[in-house]
Amino acid sequence: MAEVKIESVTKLFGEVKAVNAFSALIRNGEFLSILGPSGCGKTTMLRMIAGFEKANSGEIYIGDHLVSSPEKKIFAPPEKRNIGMVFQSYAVWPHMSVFDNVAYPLKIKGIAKDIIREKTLQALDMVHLDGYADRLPSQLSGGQQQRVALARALVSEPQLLLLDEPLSNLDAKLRESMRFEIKELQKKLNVTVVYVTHDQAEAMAMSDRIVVMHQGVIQQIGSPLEVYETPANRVIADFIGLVNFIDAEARQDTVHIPSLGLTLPSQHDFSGKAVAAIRPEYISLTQDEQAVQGTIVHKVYLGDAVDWRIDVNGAQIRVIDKAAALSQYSSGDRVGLEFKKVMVFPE
Amino acid sequence: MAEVKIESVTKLFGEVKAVNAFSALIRNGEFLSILGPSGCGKTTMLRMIAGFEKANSGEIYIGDHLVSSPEKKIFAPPEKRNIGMVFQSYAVWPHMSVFDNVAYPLKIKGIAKDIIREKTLQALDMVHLDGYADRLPSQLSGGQQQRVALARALVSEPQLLLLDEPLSNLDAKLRESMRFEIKELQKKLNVTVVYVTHDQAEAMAMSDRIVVMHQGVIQQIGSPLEVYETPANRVIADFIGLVNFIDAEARQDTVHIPSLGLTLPSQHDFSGKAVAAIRPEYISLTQDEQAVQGTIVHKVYLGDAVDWRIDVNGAQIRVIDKAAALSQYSSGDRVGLEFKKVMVFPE
Amino acid sequence: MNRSFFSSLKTNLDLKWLVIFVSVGLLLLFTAFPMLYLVLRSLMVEGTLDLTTYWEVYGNIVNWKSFVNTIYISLLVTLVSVAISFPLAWLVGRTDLPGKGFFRTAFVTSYMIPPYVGAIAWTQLLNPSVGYLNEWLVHVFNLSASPFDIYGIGGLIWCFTLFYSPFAFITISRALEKMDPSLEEASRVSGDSPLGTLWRVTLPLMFPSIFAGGVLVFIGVGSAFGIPAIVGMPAQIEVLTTRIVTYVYMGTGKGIREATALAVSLMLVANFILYASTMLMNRRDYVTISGKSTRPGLVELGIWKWPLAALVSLYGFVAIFLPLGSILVTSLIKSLSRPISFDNLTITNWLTAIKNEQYMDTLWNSFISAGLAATIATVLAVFIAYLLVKTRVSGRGIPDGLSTLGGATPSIVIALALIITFSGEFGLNLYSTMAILVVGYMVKYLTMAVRTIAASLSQVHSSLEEAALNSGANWLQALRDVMLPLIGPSIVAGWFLVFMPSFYELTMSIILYGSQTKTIGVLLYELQTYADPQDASVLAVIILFIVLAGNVILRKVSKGAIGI
Amino acid sequence: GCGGGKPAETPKSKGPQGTVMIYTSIYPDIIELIKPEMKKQFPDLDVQWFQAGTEKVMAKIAGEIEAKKVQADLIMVADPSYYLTLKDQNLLLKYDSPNRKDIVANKDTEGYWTGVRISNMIIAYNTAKVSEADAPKSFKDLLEPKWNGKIAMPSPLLSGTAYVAAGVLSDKYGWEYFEQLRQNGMKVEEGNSALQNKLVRGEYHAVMILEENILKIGAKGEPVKVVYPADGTIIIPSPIAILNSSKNQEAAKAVLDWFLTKQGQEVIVKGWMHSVRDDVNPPQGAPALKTFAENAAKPDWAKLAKDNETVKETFRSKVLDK
Ligand SMILES: Nc1ncnc2c1ncn2[C@@H]1O[C@H](COP(=O)(O)OP(=O)(O)OP(=O)(O)O)[C@@H](O)[C@H]1O
Ligand SMILES: Nc1ncnc2c1ncn2[C@@H]1O[C@H](COP(=O)(O)OP(=O)(O)OP(=O)(O)O)[C@@H](O)[C@H]1O
Ligand SMILES: [Mg+2]
Ligand SMILES: [Mg+2]
Repeated sequence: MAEVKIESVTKLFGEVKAVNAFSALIRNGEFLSILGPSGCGKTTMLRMIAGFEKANSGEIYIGDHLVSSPEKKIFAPPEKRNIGMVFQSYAVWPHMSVFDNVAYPLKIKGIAKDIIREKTLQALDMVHLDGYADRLPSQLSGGQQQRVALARALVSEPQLLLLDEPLSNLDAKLRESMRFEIKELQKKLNVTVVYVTHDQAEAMAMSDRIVVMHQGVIQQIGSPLEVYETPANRVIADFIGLVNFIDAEARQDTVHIPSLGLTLPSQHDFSGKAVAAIRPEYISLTQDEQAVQGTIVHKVYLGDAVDWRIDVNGAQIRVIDKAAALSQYSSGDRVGLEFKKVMVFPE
Repeated sequence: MAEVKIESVTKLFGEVKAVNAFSALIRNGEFLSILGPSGCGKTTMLRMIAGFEKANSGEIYIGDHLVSSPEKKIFAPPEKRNIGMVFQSYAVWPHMSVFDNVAYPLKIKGIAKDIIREKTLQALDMVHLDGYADRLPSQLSGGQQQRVALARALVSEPQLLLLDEPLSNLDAKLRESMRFEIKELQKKLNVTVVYVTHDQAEAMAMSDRIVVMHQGVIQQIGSPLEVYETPANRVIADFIGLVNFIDAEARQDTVHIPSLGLTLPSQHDFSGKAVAAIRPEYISLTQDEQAVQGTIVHKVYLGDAVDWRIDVNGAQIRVIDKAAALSQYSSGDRVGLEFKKVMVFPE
Repeated sequence: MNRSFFSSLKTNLDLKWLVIFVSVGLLLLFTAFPMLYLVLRSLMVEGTLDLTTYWEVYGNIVNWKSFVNTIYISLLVTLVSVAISFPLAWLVGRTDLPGKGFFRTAFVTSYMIPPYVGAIAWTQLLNPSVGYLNEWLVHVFNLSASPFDIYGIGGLIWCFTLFYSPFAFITISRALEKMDPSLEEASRVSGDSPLGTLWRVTLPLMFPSIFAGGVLVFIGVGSAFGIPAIVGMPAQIEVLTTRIVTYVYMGTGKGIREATALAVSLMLVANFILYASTMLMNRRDYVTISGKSTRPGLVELGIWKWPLAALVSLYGFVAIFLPLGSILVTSLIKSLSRPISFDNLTITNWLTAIKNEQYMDTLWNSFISAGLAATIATVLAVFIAYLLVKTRVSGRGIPDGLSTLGGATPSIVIALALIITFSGEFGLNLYSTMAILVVGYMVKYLTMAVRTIAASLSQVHSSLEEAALNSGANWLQALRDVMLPLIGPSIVAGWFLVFMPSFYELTMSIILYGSQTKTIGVLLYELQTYADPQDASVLAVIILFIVLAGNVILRKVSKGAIGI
Repeated sequence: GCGGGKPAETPKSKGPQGTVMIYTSIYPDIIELIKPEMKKQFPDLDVQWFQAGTEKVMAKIAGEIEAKKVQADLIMVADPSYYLTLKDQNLLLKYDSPNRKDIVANKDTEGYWTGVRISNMIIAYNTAKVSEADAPKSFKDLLEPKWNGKIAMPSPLLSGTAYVAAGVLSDKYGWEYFEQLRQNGMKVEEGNSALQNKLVRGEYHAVMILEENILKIGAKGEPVKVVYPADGTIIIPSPIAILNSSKNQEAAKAVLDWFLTKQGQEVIVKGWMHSVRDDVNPPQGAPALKTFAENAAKPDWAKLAKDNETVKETFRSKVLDK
């Protein structure tokens, strides 16, 4: 029932085109993430689906219902759309206790008191806030408030969940556990989820598909793997994950990188001046003297990996090597670089 | 000048001990992060340093000044402490334009108009908000508002910076660039920074030292490497980074893990029943038949790595392997596991 | 009234617009229609358009002089009231001032004294020949003459400020208490002192409420008759209302037309001020209640704590306890001609007053009519305010303007308008019923509730309402469960701001009351003017006591949620 | 609608029935005295009262006239000139009551209105502040410098009786009289009652005021005393009249008749006003009307009705303008 069809939706704030001709079909039960830099229009798009912002043009269907169409003068109010939402600003009601905040969607549905109680406590449990039911939001930490917002969105098991950076104030441990809960719930209830996040790893781990936006425009829609491994353009490659860009020349089936003195196999449908894009984890450090040689400039310890900057013939190349996490290389050392994969874009 | 000395500070909210006997010496120019699960007292501690919350006991010095001591009835108000702060709730003033928000600390200092203008625009530039100077906060996205708060804290180049999850609503790309700016500024001005974050990678990458808190109590203070590689206890090992816990037996210089049929070298000062803690990146997958064998249960693609769950004699072991990012293993396959390091804690 | 209003109504004929539409309809029928009809009639003489009334009224230099006086006095009182009320509201609402709760109640107490009773109390205290306070000061400081003379522009402004500044105080303090404290903290950490923060952050953030309170004071002062008659007239100070009443008292149709014509100037000025303040604010955003809760923090006054408490107490003493004391003494005194002394005190005034059954009837009448007026007005105000600040429909400000029209019109003109429109000529005959009193109070005081509620509503972040809609609540439910509780203090304040003046309203009631609907205001006036000023004082003290006690009980029962 | 006379269901009594509405400026406590008497006299008649100051009653009626719906059957307000205006507008019912023959005071020759009570504008002083010898003897005496700042009068703009006083005195002494009063620091207050209270407290030493106010508080023991000015007490015989829109004219006539009887007038006198009949005693503490009637001023009611605006405006500009 909760397939969402968005057709060429545009939203203007005065002169600013916050969302520009956005089209997507979100399938029933799908987990779709919207990724993109700060200010690219993610929240605006979500708010249009929820019915808090009126599009300037384009149509939005939820299930079979046309819920928004400025052209046809149709606009269904938010409360008619049966949506659960977590707001980027939490929107936790300061005058209600944690329990009342979370129980609210159930109360509105007129559910029996004891069931409300049970479901609410269950939802609080799920976000690890058992024991906080009677607190007021002002007596909670930021992350705790965010979890209240999450519990409130989940409690009534809506058909469509819109989550706007719902985990941004949680630590990794908790975030992971929340991710798990959201995924479980989604699978159990077959909910459609539209998820806005700034965390690529999160988007990768959870999504069926990812929409990448940039300045209001969709750049690419695809599975996490597609978006990461075969980004549609340089901008996406740059935004999703880290990448080293190096001037190159596209040849048939190969790409030549003069500064590294290297030719690597590659698939692309053009030739001539190009940019080679190499993700830091596509490179590993080696002591093989045959490999491209560089000097370690900088080394940042990341816990589960080390982030290296290596000078190769004047160009700084960034390498993240998990295998090398424990290695004893240090600044100034000469090391070899082994390139496992490369992406190529027209210049 | 901005050394911060905190001596056994405790803060109660009614019955709740939000911060419990917190002591730390933050050196001049040091970058200290406070890490800990949601609700552990990070914000509260920061607010006590800033002077928005009165400690119940203990002393806080900033430089040579005793700024808070309930016992001696001393309490310096926030405006006397020369601090820059980013609030977890942003606290961007809705009635002022972006420019006015950021310029405010300078105006208060009575700096000349043209210098204010210059410095403010510079700060906005730094947070990538050039061109947004005349907007009102209500016309900004969440991440943009957060950056306004950051610019406002940095603009007057205070001696001490308190940052409460200042980058939580920014995408990875921007966050990294902000981290860089903060670090640069810190080095340039030799500012002391106390940084609250829920992002361990961020804490690792930026900090000179990390304080790990749990339920109001300091668990460990140390360099990122120390905290990650030699966590003081199980709780920290679990909180900082991912970890597989497996029942084991501590012997002299080695630890024996019965379920894996494995004995690994290890340093610890006790013997007997123990828990072995192995981080996912301490394990790599191999086709070596000699290695411990397991079956792949689950595989999550993370972009720059793959997150595996592998069943070894009934125990689920988590492995994150960057080298294997491109590998073709899939669920159901049998693989070998090679253990590179192990931590041991008493049970 | 406005095309886009109707078109948005048509496309979204849902609950929200239906409710708003009905409210605006009621407003049009009961407020706008009588006022506008009266104005229309003032433009017609015997059925044809005739501007001679206006020529005469506005051709008369005297009217211009009183116009200037009115504007001057109203503006001055507004400024002084805001200048006093904002710091008081801040001290009481946002700091650790000792005795806050007490002061909070004390400062609204003067609102519970009918201005005509209060003004008389001040003339008793500060008249130049035998004013109690003057005499005391002469005695203590051995002066050769009375230091103060209440009859003068200074005295007028003094009385006005004391009895009308609670509009500002109530409106501002309600909004201040709900403000997100981290907005202030951000300023402190930027290096600003508490006072600087107050000035540069809190004050501007409170602009909607400050303007709202200011507009209310302005409207109230500009259209008041009691204080100018009691304090201004002996000093030969004429204002618009005294001129208007002079016209009305001619007792002719022409007099009514002239009075209306002159009242139009007040309506215009009030609406202009409203419009100007709205324009000033529209460019900014004043959300101070957001979706991220922060801890309520109080500003610590440090060494200023006690000096400030002393200052505030002094103000409270002078502004509230002196006049109240004067009223109380009057109620207990045997003979007004003799000095206050123990043997000149008696409680017989009280005993006779309490035994008088008529008092109970009128109290009940007033209670019902004022209660109804306040409740209906508050409900309408919620919707009008919502339309004004939370929608983007063009023409959304018109209902607000209409309610201001009523507020700015002197009561006597409203009374006439109601007689003329609701005596059956248009099919609706409310004359001599309690309904016409309720309508009259609503017309006159609706703007109090609209302004107060609109100011608070503009400070609530819309995501809080959205979250409720999103939870499946319809618009009314969202309003009930989220918006209204969040601005609860202002709703209560709005209700109270309508209730109190309606309760002891005089000018309108005395013309509109019927044989069964005598009100407390009328009774007070009778006592004051003929029977016994002492009885009037007794009654005033009783009213005050009932309201205060009711307030305390409500606060206790509702755990502080309801009450003023 | 109160004027409509409904036929009583049990026609055993033959007195007037239905309801009658009286608009009056008579003080409420007198109305309370009248009510039981009326009940005795007209057991089947529902008599309703609307009471307010003269000016307020006038304003209410003006509104009702505009709405073409006058509710009053009878009016009894203080200002006689107002009745001339109403008569001019054709709003009064001509009724030559049989009791009119006993009335000595002012009455309309054609019978549109009839005097029903007599109020007097006099001078009153505070005996605690002023000795009897020092007290003013005439309106003219108020110009003596010793009264500077200690005298007052009600505003003719807002009070009907004060208006009559202003008209009479300006006719008699010219407007210079008021100009001089002003120079002598005379204050103008909203109405008689404000003056009364301030006189009692000693804020004013002597005031122009209605006799009935002073008689009443004097009887309570307050230190005030009436002076019947040598240059003419201003006698104001306030009329009663029936409106021709009355729907129960029979009852209205009966009520009017009753007011003019001795019985009716005795109640009026209890309210500290003088009777319009010869055979009724003066109010307690007051001399008989005739003792000060000879040299009393004789207001020109027609002129007062016609010049209303001019008189008020002149007073305003001479005395109230700053
Ligand atoms: N006013 C209060 N009354 C009672 N408890 C409070 C109050 N304020 C905070 N707390 C509790 O104190 C603890 C510490 O809160 P704090 O805000 O310092 O957490 P935090 O570490 O910043 O968490 P987060 O990462 O979620 O922001 C929390 O458990 C919180 O619920
Ligand atoms: N009311 C408004 N008036 C003008 N511009 C606005 C308004 N609201 C948002 N914008 C602009 O529209 C753009 C999109 O905003 P949106 O909130 O959708 O961004 P976002 O992708 O959610 O960003 P973030 O990750 O920072 O939350 C931003 O550039 C923002 O500045
Ligand atoms: Mg956003
Ligand atoms: Mg926090």
